[in-house]
Amino acid sequence: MTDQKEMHESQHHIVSPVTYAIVFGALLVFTALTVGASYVEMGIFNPIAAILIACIKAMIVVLFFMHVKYSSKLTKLTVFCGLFTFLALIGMTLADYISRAWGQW
Amino acid sequence: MDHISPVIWQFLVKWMTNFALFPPEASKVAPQMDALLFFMVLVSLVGLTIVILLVTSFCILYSKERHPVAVQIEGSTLLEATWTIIPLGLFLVMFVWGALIYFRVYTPPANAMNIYVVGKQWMWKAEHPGGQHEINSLHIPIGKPIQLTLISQDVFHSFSVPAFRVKREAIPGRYTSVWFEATQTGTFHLFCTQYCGTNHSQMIGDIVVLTPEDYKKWLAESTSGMSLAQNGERLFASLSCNACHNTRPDARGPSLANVYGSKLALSSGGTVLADDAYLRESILNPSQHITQGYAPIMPTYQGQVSEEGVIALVEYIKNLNSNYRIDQTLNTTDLLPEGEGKTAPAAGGTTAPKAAPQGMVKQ
Amino acid sequence: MSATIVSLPDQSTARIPKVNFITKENGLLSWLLTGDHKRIAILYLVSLTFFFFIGGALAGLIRLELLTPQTDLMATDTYNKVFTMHGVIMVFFFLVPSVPATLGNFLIPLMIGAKDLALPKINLLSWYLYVAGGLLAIYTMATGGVDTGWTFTTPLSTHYVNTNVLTTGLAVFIAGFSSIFTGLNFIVTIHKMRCPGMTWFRMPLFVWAHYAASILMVLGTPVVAIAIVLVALERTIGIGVFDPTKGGDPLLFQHLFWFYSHPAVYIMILPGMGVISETISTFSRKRVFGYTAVAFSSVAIAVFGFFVWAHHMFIMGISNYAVLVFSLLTMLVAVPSAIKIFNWTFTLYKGSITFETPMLYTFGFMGLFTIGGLTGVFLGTSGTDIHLTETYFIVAHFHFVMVGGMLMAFLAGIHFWWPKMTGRMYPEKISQLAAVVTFIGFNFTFFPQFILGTLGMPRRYASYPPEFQVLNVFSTAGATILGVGYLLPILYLTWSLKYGEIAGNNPWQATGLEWQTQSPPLTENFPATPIMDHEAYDYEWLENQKEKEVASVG
Amino acid sequence: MSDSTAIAHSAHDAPEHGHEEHPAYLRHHFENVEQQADAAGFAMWLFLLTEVMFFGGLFTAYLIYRNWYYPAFVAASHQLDIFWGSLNTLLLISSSFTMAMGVWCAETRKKSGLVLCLVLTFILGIGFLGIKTIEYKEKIEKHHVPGFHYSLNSFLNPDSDEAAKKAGDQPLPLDMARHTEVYFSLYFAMTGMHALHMIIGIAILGFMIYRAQAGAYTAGHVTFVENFGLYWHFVDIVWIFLFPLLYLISRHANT
Repeated sequence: MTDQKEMHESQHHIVSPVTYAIVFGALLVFTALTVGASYVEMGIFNPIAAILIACIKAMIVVLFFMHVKYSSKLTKLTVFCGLFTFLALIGMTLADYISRAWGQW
Repeated sequence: MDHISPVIWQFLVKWMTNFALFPPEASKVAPQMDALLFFMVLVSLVGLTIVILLVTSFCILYSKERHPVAVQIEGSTLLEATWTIIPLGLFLVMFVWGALIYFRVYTPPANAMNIYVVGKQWMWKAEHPGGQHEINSLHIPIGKPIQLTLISQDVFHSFSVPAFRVKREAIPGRYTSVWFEATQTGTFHLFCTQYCGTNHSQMIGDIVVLTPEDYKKWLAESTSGMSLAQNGERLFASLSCNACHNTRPDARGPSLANVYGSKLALSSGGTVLADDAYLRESILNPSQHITQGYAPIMPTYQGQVSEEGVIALVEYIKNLNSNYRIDQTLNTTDLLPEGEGKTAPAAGGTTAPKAAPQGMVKQ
Repeated sequence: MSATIVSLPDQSTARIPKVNFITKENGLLSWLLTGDHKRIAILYLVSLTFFFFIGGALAGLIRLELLTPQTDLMATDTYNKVFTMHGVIMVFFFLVPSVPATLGNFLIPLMIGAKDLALPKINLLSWYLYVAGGLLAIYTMATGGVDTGWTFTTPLSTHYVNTNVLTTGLAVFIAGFSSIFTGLNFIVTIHKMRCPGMTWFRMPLFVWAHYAASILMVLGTPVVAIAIVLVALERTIGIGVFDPTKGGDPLLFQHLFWFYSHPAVYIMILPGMGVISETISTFSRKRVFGYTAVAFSSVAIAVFGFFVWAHHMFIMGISNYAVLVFSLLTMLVAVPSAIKIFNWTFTLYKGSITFETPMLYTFGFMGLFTIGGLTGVFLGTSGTDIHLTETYFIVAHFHFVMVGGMLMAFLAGIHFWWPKMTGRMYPEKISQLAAVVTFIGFNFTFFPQFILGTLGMPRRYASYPPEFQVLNVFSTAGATILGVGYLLPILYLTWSLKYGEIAGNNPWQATGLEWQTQSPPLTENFPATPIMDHEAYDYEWLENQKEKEVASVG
Repeated sequence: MSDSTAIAHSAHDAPEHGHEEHPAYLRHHFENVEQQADAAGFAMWLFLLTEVMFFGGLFTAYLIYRNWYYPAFVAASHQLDIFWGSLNTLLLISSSFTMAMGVWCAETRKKSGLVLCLVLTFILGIGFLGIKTIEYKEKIEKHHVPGFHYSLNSFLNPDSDEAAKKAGDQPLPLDMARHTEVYFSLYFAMTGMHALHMIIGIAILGFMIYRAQAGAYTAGHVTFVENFGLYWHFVDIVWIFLFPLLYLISRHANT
């Protein structure tokens, strides 16, 4: 089936060092940005900005350093599954904690 | 007769006379829950019968002797849909019905009589508002909604009364509650059903449901002389809570009169309903529950007051309709043990604060 | 009952193939350092049986103690340790690895036409982890035991017991990694090692079920691992994450614990369902009714299985809204199981049914799992859960699903594939007897417990009010019968290793690829890479093959 | 009843896998090198999935308690030095970069480049752990390790504590101050688990450097390097989240 094809699709795409360097640079910039942002008083947006930047950083590491951009659908699906279950764990647990305070029981 | 050994005979007699198949329905919610239970048993029996009938009849009709060559069938979307949708529908009915009962069991009516229950390894301690203490038993009147406010001093326990069909975990660090209204007099089992350590199976007791007259008698017999609120009052004074929570113009803490059940504005923004849980939390973790306009100076009483003490304080504050009693505690170190009622007369609100002896007030 | 599909080679001339995975190498080391999935499966089978009998002996002690209302056989403390160890050993060292690690290990590569699992060394490592964990658990038991219950509920496990929580936790942690590696290996194998022509929808349903279970193993187990690590830290240095006096929330532990331990029951039951799909098809000579529905219901159980964990906590003070959500999702997860039951039933329709031992166990499974599943709905419904949870009702429900379901399926599978694993048949008559005895004993043991639960008898009680005694005596009596039912297979299966009839390649005339090679198989499984040129459970293809064979011989 | 004809029959139609030249590293049960590499890579990803869930439990705990005890988290996070944190982030990102370059070197069969990259990664990893040790040591000295010796001094009397003073902390009420212990529990659990992964990674790196010098990874078989790269990048990603969560997002008192 598709797996045979997938296997060939995932045939080594060698990412060039230039890409790596650009990614490295971007990571450094984002690190500086997140540290800088933490010194600015933004209220509720402080954590949002920090998490957002962390997500972007993680995404480019996954896409380029970990080659997911060039990998098979299966790898992409795997990453997605992990993310999904991770969010399920956090989201469903927090749902309990958040709604505990609702209403009067 | 001769062939049956006496031991077995004894067993048989014992079995016949002491053999339960279904628990008594002794509370208002019990018949409702049993209705759902019977519905589910019915659905299960029908489902099981269908499966068993189908399997047996197929086994007979299509055994190799009768039916030597199998007919290959791929499947049937219609049938798949049938046995997806019908069970789903039945399960959803159970879900809705069950949720209704769940909310009924855990939503006490406003007029319920509140009894505090503290679970600890390995006993249940009940604190009645009138000051009666009980261990491993609970006396309640028939026909009156009873709310239990549960807390555990150590590990998870679970307060289970099968005859009432209610059960609630007593968890450390937080109040939980459950309510019931007994409809039968008698003595019923109380179990701890959450495994809680070595003597888990000895953490049992009796729920004694009494007629109103018997209940009154029992209340009078087992009084400890002071109501729970009075215990709280004494504790309130001995912990010098009144040093701040008083009615003087320079009081550092908010007035506690009529605070129970009101919506409080917090200094962190937002409002909160002052219920039992809130009162408990603000005694033990005050800094997260500062009323608007007050400084976070209240010390924590975590580790200084037992759960029973907290309960007494909560009960005291709950019944505080005015600051009269608080001001009274400022005036005298000698509390009246023969205090007349649970709460102070409402007239206290107008009483001007009297000069407090400075020695009483710490800091 | 006389009709049978068994066709054995002529016993006077038949021989077990000289070269097979068992005879290929000799000596203990060749087993202990093997990478062969079949040998590892045998290693698992032997060690699992060992742990099963320890767990079973503990269960016997529990039932003996409960014969009388008083605590007369052992002190409450001992009783607590006994049921804790029974739970720990049975759940983590028997049920979770039972079908996947033995039958799954043995059969998945054979069924999909691969030479081995994708990661043979990891497979061996996972067996070593399993044994290390198991021995640690036994060591724990020998040096004083542990009395937290298999759920390690905080703060009991962190602050209020002084038994061997740490070593038991470590044992479970290690066993968890064993299970992760097994699951990971299966997923990779199923994705990457299928033989030419073996598309997803030509795979046997056994493989689908294992695929679903493996997903749960890989994604669920690490969460319980971190929960156990936090418990260990709490016990040793007193970090406050689960300690209410330090501001932690003990319920968080239960969230993390049940995030794994609820999916874990699907890890236990899904592979069993896989076995049932195989046996019911083979013994009714028919393709499984609604193949795709059964396959997808496995995956549906795996996916929904992740979203229902808090139904273990309905009365524990979680938010009532969360109760609603989790109760609703629990209802959804019940549906795929119902789908499976009905599809198996209709597989019988217009089949040509015979009643060999695996089929008897299969019928046992279907009946008992139906009861177990339906009573699960009683507990998933938030209202009735209040009354029934934490009582013997839940004990009975769990055992109906796990012992009545999973163990029946395990025994069905062991009998079904015994000829493939050993090359010899088990004795048919006595094994049919064992199946019937097990079924009767099981019902005697666990059905009274439903009534006990409805009466309100709490679980984990060493003593109980005297009016519950009758039912408890029934239960203990039944357990005795059940014990005989489990001892019998051990005896006659061991006997059959030497004296059983030679089975030949395909005694059941089954269609799976595993039956198209010799028994016991070669180390490389197949003489040459097979090609799957037909659908799963294609009995016409099998007939054609036989005709061709006859023709070519003639 | 001889061996099933299905096998014998099908063997003829099988693609001619058997006639290809088999490299030594191809294990017997795989058809070809791609299948082997694919399977190993996929297995590594699945393993990383379990790691994600492993840390998932800790992140859940962190989020819950941060919402419950925000002032304690603010005060406690002031005890962490952003300088060290940023420097560590820098080191780890750099090591990720050198690791990625190492994978590239292996793929393009540059032996000395690979060894250099691996050694750099190794050094950067050690550097990270070194800084972590400095940070841990400070915590131990201040009695900020949860447990029996935990001290609330920095939070009850912020003036006595340099870091707290610098951040302009107000004294926390006792009950809230006690909850800083939860923060440090999570801090040590999370960074400790992360450091454990680093230590395992560094140990494997050491082994890889030894093997790379022998030219083991520059002969076309790069699976091991690639998979280790995935692991190393994953550890990097964990830190990418830990850094803002523990060091940055709780700097300001009023959220």
